[in-house]
Amino acid sequence: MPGLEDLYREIILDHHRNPRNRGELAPPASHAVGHNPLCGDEIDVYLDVTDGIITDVKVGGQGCSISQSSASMMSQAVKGKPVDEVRALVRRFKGMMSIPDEDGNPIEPDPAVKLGDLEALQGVVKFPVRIKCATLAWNTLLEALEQG
Amino acid sequence: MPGLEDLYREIILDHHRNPRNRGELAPPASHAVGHNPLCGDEIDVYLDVTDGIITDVKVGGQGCSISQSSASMMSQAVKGKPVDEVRALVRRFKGMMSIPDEDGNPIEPDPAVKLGDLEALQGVVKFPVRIKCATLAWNTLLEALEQG
Amino acid sequence: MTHSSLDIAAVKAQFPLLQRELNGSPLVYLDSANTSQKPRTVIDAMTQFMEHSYAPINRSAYQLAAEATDQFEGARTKVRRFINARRDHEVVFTKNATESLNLVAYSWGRANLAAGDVVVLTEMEHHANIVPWHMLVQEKGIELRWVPLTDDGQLDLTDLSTLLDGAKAFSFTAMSNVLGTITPVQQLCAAAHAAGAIAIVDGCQYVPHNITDVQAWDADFLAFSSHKLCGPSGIGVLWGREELLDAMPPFLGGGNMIADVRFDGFTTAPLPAKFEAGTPPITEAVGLGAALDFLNGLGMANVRQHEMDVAAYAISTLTERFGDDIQLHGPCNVEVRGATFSFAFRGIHPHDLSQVLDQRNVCVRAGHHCAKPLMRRLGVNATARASFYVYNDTHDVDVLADALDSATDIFGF
Amino acid sequence: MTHSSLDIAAVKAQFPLLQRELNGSPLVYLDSANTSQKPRTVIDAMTQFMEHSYAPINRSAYQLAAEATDQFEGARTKVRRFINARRDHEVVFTKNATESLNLVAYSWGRANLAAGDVVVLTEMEHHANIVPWHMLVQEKGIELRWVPLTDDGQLDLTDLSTLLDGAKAFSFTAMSNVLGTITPVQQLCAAAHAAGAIAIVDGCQYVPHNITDVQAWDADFLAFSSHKLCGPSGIGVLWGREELLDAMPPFLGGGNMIADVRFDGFTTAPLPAKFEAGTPPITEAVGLGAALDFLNGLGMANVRQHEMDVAAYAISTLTERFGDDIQLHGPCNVEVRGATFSFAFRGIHPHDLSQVLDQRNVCVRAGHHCAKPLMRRLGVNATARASFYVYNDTHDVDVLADALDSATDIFGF
Ligand SMILES: Cc1ncc(COP(=O)(O)O)c(C=O)c1O
Ligand SMILES: Cc1ncc(COP(=O)(O)O)c(C=O)c1O
Repeated sequence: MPGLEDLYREIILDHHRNPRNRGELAPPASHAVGHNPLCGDEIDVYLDVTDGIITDVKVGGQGCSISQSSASMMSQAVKGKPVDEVRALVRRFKGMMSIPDEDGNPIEPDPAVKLGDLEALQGVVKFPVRIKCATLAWNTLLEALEQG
Repeated sequence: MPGLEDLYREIILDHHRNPRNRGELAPPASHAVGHNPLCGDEIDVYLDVTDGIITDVKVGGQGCSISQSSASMMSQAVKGKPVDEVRALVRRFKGMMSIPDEDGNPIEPDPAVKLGDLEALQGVVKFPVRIKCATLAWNTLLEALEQG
Repeated sequence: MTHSSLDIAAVKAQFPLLQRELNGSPLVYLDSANTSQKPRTVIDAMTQFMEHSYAPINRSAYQLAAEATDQFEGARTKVRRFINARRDHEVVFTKNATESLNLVAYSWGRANLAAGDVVVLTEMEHHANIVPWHMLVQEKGIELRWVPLTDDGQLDLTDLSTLLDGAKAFSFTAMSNVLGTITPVQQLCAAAHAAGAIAIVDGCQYVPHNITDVQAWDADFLAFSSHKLCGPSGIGVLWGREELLDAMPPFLGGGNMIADVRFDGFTTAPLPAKFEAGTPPITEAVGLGAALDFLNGLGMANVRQHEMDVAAYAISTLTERFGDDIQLHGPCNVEVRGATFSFAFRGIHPHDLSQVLDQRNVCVRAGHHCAKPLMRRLGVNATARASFYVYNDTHDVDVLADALDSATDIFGF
Repeated sequence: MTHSSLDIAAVKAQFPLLQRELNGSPLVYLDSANTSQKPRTVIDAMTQFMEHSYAPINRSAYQLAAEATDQFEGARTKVRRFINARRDHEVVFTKNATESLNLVAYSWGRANLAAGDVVVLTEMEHHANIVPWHMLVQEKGIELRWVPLTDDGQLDLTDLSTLLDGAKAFSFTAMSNVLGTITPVQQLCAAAHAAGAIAIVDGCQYVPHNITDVQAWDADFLAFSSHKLCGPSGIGVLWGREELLDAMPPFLGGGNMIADVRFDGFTTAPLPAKFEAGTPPITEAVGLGAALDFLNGLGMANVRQHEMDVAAYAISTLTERFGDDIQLHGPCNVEVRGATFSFAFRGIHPHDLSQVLDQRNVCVRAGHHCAKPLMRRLGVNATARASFYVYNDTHDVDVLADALDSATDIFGF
């Protein structure tokens, strides 16, 4: 079994303790709620999208350290970014989480897309049950984008 | 495994080859149809009951040697008998077939009730799957009596 | 006699139960259309799993549970590959094929059928593909139409397009459990779609014996059971096209199938969980996976070839030995039939016949085979049925024939 | 510490999986409320059956099939005795408790409930006893009422008669899978009947741990699963009062549940076949029978006593060691609770907690435990849950406590 230090990196615990971009955005901001049916965690993602740019993002809800820190890092990573770039980032992140693409094939990492701090979540892949925790915020982000 | 000669006694094969009281009775005779869901056999029992006496009985339907001969012997045994006696006979016959009573207790043989030829069906108990064949006519008889 | 590429003695040796002797002679198990025996590898996979890896799946986060979940979901992938479906989550585990077909009737049926809507069945369906539709007749007032049979027990497709005209669903077996007939599934799916109906395939008898390809068929649903293909009892499969499954309301409600439950309502989980309420047959899924590995090891093309050989041998042996004394139902052309034979023999009632065969340790089924409408169509109450599988060979046909002969001694009248 | 009459080391030795070491240390399995491990005798009974006696049941006439049928029906008798039901045919085999409860909701519910009719549940129900009723709310417009909880997680019965006023059914758990609370089943059944409602008992968590007597309870239905009482996955039980089952329409349609099928309709078979469509979980029934034998061998009174001892030890150990840092949900009086504990610990999310405990091979569940309405009532998203069974002892409580301590090292903030 891989050690817990692979999972609970310091930067993750930091985002867990001090989550960034917590809060809500009022309509017309788009809003999606994601559920992790395994553990009952819920995440709210609020987005302001103007001219194809995510101008603001807020995160609400409750969850474990992995889902909370992933959501916090996600919010930092997407704020101010064009939607296209964000979609590429989601893809890259899912690839890191060993999630296959639509056709069930592995996602090749696109070197143009930078993960930055998000690399710290790499260790989650060794704990397959926690992958759903790490991706919850990202799937909810995609849903919020659909509405935008 | 018990030998087949225990099951297929000569008298059984005789009733199978030459079934007694085959046919139908017109209304107001009572009529019931019994199904053996295991093998698809069907038996029709027609009864004329007057003043508590089974004055006539006819048997229709199709089935294996055991169900047919049991029906044939049944028809002989009940014709002309008072309904009370017939009910006692059914009970005695079910007891011989190791079928428990309403409360799940074994049925003690009542020495006052004579089985006669029906004793030939005794061997069926050794072939539990065939018990349903042997009792089909008798259960159908009870149903026909309910209607009477 | 056979040119099969399977070494049947070696295959048979892998089935512990078939090593059993009853009253001093070996068992000739000819009731696989009813349920099949289990190879060593399936029994061992289940035992191993219960001894080493049993745990809740999809619910708990600890390593043991993750391992168990991997094995359970691994079985789903094996099923998906075995029937060449596109997505793992199109594969729903049920308790048996009967539940699979009821799921379609309850969930798809209730959402899509109203009074007067037509569902087309065939005259050779198993009760599992009849009664759920009868219930919708009672409840909703739908109309059933029946594809008739030719005299040699194939589907009579002459009026198919008329029957399908205006139909919403066509639900049919890929192989008859009574006649052995293999139906032209691809053609039937195309006909259904041309009429605007969905195509529901009962694969209970087909999947264990043939290469299955739901995409080549262009089917919409496929139902089958594990216990007929060397796998354990207690688990079945419903495969369905993603778009259809996604659009359907849930069937059984409870744990695992929900995204959220409140005091005032609930929302459903994504596929396949949406249709898998409660604790699934965990060990059984692992056993089913092992059964598919076993069959893949033999090669389904070899299995089919072997059964065609046995079927051809059975037809020639039985007709040569008994002539008009035996009546085999179903087609004689082994290209359109499997190795399942219903027959009538010298006027002896099937129940009596199976009793006498049992005396020789030959296990055949006697009865209506859960196909009473078909029995009525054939004009009989019951038939005897001998069905052959990967562990049977032409020698078993000879044993059956010898045993049949002995029946005449008792009932020779 | 304990005065149990069970020798737990000897009991544990009978569970192969619990002999397993993961990463060099033994497994402490505290997730039996989710699903239990299987003793040697259950695994062996299933293996033996598949190797020697597997055959179709209730369908074929040969000796092998008769033997298999005897074992299958023998399991039904064992279930009947275990819950002290009157008749074997009141015992229906399903795939799990979830199907059992859905069967009641679909069949009894559809025949007996109309718009505005009231069904009463409790706030501590499992989704399996909520969602099927929600479906009837959607479909029929019935009304649900909820028995509230006291602060220590028992049912608050103050307004019970008002809640039950005019109700048609009262469906409640005999023991909460989250709180461990044992409910006063006999009293609840009486209250239901006094109001003219039927009483449906979810026995999933109760039956594995206590002496069950449906006649003493005067219940109408009881649902439970095999996999939580040392038996295999893939089989559950619905017990119902004969008069009710007899009067209900069928649920799943197919083979075995019919008396006759025609092109234009069908009639149903007598109990229990009427509710057992298709090939049942045959091997699983045999395994369930072996599990009941195993539990009877221990003695259910001893099982209950042992779990009261463990529960008492757990309560005192955890509260003494952790004081306000641990919050145990559910009652403290072991007379009204089993050995299932949900808890919150030092603000650490349950998912993280179970991950850390897993590092020490302590298997606990983290999540909503399929009881989201209850989670909302408790004001949490999730809890960690440790549940103890016949193979756990007070030492396992100590290991849990040590492992909890280690969690603080990581999340100590
Ligand atoms: C109280 C209760 N009811 C119902 C269920 C559902 O049981 P199953 O998942 O075996 O259908 C469970 C277990 O998950 C339970 O604990
Ligand atoms: C053609 C066909 N359909 C459906 C079934 C029902 O399968 P099960 O009893 O496994 O649900 C069977 C087997 O009994 C079958 O042969």
